[in-house]
Amino acid sequence: MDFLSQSLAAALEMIWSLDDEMYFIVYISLSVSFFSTLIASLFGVPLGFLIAVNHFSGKRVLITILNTLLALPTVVIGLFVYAFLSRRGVLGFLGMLYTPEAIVVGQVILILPWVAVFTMAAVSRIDERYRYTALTLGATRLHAALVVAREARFGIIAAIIAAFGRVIAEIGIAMMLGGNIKGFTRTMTTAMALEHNKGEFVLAVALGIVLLSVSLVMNIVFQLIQGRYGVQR
Amino acid sequence: MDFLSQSLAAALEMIWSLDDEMYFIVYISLSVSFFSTLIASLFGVPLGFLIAVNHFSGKRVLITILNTLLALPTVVIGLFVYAFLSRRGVLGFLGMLYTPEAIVVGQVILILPWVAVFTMAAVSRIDERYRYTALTLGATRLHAALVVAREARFGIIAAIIAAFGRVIAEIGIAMMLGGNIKGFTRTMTTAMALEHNKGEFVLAVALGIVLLSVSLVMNIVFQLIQGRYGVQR
Amino acid sequence: MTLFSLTGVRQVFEGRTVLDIEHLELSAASSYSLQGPNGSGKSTLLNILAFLEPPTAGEIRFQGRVVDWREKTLHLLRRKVVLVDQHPIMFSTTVIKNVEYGLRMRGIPSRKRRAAAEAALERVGLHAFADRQAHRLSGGETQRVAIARALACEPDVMLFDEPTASVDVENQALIEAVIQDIRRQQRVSVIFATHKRLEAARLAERRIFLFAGKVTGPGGENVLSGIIAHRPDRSVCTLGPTVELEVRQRLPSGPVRIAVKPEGIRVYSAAERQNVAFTSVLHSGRVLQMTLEGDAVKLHVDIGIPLKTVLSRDEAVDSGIMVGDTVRVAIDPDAIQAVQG
Amino acid sequence: MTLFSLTGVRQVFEGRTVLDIEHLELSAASSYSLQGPNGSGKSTLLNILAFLEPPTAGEIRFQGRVVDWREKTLHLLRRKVVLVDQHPIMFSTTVIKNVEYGLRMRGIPSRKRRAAAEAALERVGLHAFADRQAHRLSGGETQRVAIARALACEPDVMLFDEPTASVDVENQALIEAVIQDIRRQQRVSVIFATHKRLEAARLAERRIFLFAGKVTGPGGENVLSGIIAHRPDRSVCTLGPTVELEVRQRLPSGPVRIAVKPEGIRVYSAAERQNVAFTSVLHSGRVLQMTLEGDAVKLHVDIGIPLKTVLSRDEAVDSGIMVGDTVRVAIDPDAIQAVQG
Repeated sequence: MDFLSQSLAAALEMIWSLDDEMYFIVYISLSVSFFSTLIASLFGVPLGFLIAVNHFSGKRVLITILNTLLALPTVVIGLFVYAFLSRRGVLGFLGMLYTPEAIVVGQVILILPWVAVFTMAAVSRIDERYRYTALTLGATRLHAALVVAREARFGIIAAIIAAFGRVIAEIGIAMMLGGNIKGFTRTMTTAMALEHNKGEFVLAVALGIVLLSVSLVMNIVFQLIQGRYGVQR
Repeated sequence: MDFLSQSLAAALEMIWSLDDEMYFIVYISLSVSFFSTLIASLFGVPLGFLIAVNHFSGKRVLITILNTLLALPTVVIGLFVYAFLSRRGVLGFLGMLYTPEAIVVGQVILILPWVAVFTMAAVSRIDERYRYTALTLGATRLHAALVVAREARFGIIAAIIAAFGRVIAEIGIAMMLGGNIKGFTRTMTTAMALEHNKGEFVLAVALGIVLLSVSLVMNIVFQLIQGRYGVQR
Repeated sequence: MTLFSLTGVRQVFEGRTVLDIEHLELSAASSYSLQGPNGSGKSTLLNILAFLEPPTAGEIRFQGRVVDWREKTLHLLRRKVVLVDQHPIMFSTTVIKNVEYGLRMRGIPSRKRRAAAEAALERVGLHAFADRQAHRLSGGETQRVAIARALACEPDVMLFDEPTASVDVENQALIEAVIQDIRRQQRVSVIFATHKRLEAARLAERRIFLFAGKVTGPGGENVLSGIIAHRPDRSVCTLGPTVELEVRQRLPSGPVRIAVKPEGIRVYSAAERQNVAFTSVLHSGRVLQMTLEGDAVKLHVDIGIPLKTVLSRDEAVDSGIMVGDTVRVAIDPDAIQAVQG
Repeated sequence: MTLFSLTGVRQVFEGRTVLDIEHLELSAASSYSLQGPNGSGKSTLLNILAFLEPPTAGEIRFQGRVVDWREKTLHLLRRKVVLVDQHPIMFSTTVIKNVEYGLRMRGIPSRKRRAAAEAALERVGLHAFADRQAHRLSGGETQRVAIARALACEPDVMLFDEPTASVDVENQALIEAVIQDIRRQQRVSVIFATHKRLEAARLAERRIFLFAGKVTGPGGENVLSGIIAHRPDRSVCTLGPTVELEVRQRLPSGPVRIAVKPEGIRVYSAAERQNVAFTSVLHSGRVLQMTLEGDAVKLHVDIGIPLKTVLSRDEAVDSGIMVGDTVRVAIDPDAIQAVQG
């Protein structure tokens, strides 16, 4: 237990002393995850909403495809994007491999289906009669859709938070597309997984504490919103 | 596109020719994931069931803790178990670090809360009146509990399948506790993430295809069960 | 003035015709009840009249103009007609914001909106609830807020789907009073679906009866399941083990739902056996219930199947029929409407 | 023989007393109806009689023995009593497996089980449904299978919670016939909760009325909300804008729920004003409805509030009262039971 408690103490000391290297890794993680989530939400929320409120041929197929994309392992996404971005790949000329942007691309592919599917579920849960009520009170179609979106807001926010929680904790994409380059693409997860047995165990523990804290806070917010959401419906 | 299609062709050839190395990696992945899921289910299903059907003080707290454990990032679990199993750790004398057993330990910690929480949710969804109906028809308490478990069976099976899908695709724990030792702890995910840029790209693609296939099959079974389940309730 | 004019309106859901109206005219500034058994098409008709669901076929004129079902302009029509659902949906915000919603959609400025919404809440007696969360209301209060929300829109027509079916007795009285108030004080037309005959009698100037999607006479009451059989000389419908009614309508053998119009049922006291109307067949029955209905008395007679018919108060007094009496019942074959299935 | 004997039985949920029975005896091989408004404790009592929920306090004797509420032996008692719910739960398997379930729990061997289950299905007319999936049944069929499932257990007591409340007219008739059949042909006791007075009259030898958790006389009908006020000489309960009833019970001022026993209500035709019973106060009212009930006639009178009372057939004929007549109504203050809230 001695070893563990020593590492913990050193890690806390590192967090407390505002260690530059550590905080820069945290910063990269948060900013990459933020942009991934932002981009995935910008496309995923409207996509999920449109699927939920519209009837069109192929809707079932599209839902099945999205559900299937939920099962994409991170390493498969990583490999797939790698094949495009590597020097030998079609998009190799962009020079994006082993940059934060490459991680964002992979993570967007990872969570866009999540955001879309959970937005769709949240919107679908809203009774058709909300729309009818808005219409009979004189709303245009657009306003009626906004009413539905408003009623589904907690579910949509919960979906976005869950997506952020997923990307901040994922490692496969960050490693394969970022390459764990110190000060550039080294995220909390890649640093923890690859550096701890190179003697940077204290850093790994400190990052673990930060990552765990972020994950728990996300989880608490998620549960609070779900609770609120559950009460209301 | 040339590079991608060449790799794909070579990968398919590798799968088709029953490449020993590749299939051994697949075998290790499947067996590790199988045992993780088995152990997590043996403990998680009864745990979830007991929480769902019993009323006791601290029930809410226990549920909150389990929900919180859902958010544990794989790398945090990996680091935590590492701290115990490493030569300097409390359980270092077991010599378990960098063995398949170590991966199983970490993965059980990862998915046991999942299995428990989703079993609990599935059982809680079963109307209290199922139990009352069994009781009024003369069932003992044990038999009434079995009725409830039977009604929740699709939900429980779905939970176990989802857990298997999660461990087969995870990489953080497999890497930190297994160490990607060829022929021993090298799983599909660790091989894909670490080996592709060491020239084993074809192997990585082949493994990607297998992993994707396994994930998709799990996902299809999961969706079928959920569909069945959804229809019935 | 004609408010709604429906011609050849049919609504088909999943291959099943749930509404089939040859012709129906509804006048402005009047009140109508829509009555009929479950599944007779009441809610479907209300949704069409509210412009929420286009019919599968047929033409609808509203205030003299043919309704164009393209979404682009439909909201302008919808702003003249508000439907209050049986289980009204409240938006997850405050009561007052709910009531203001229709006004906001109409571009009314915020201060005016608030005043109008408060006035509407006042009318349903829930002024004090303005700042409560709408989802916290009881069923009866929700129903009343929904009526206020509709009132605030100042529509030409208010449609209600079973406004009192899901509320307790006290709220029922309050809601009926509000509807009566709307009917009296405004140029608003009221059309409401209801199961309650007494409510229809109290609130409606005119009554529309639906049976299996069709407008029928006021016979939506004696709805029964039977089986059509063909005899050499006539077609009959057997109902239960003992009762057989003659049917004039031509239908293939098999199960049917029938509706017997009350005016086609005559009840004679056991003594008075001469001068019998319609047919030679007399059913023996017992009077189970007599109910006052406006100026008429509704009789509930059991002839092996339950039948309801209506007498004037004078007829009832003259006949000397009392609850519990054994009576003879004649049924006009032409008063029987049958629908397959 | 006494089947159930309840003494001082109280059930409290979340601080609210929902059942409070001083003493109640139910005889074996008899049939009882449980009547009363929503929330009067009917389902709670049924759950206690089915040994599903122990009461908060009180003693229950079943077949002469005090019930021990420890779970260990309770299933042996439960095997003598089966409760059929209003919305029965079907296990997600075939109909026949559902019906066999109780027999399986009793360790009956498989072949005998199947035969008994088929016989039970036969009794509810659903023999042909044996191999269907139970979840695919309609509401009425589900109810009937649930009855068959209970019958198969060959219990001493069958409890029904509103057996016909959620089914259509045809299934209602079928279910009533099955219950009547159970009541006639077996030594089985039947206890059923119902809202339907006619059903209670048809199926029950004895009737139990609950009001606010207490056993009352057959007055569960005139349940109204009012406000108690104290006058110098007496206490009154005001109901609605115009009606004021004298109350003998001592209660603090404030809102109450009251129940007026029908036997405490006398109705006089407008002419006959002498010899008035109970009090000097006479209410003016109108007869809205007369309903046959066994050998009696139930009168529904509106005196500003709706009241129901019962006359014998002879009294009704003699009084010459007709539906629509204006009448005078006297109410016995001792017939009014009030409960705070």
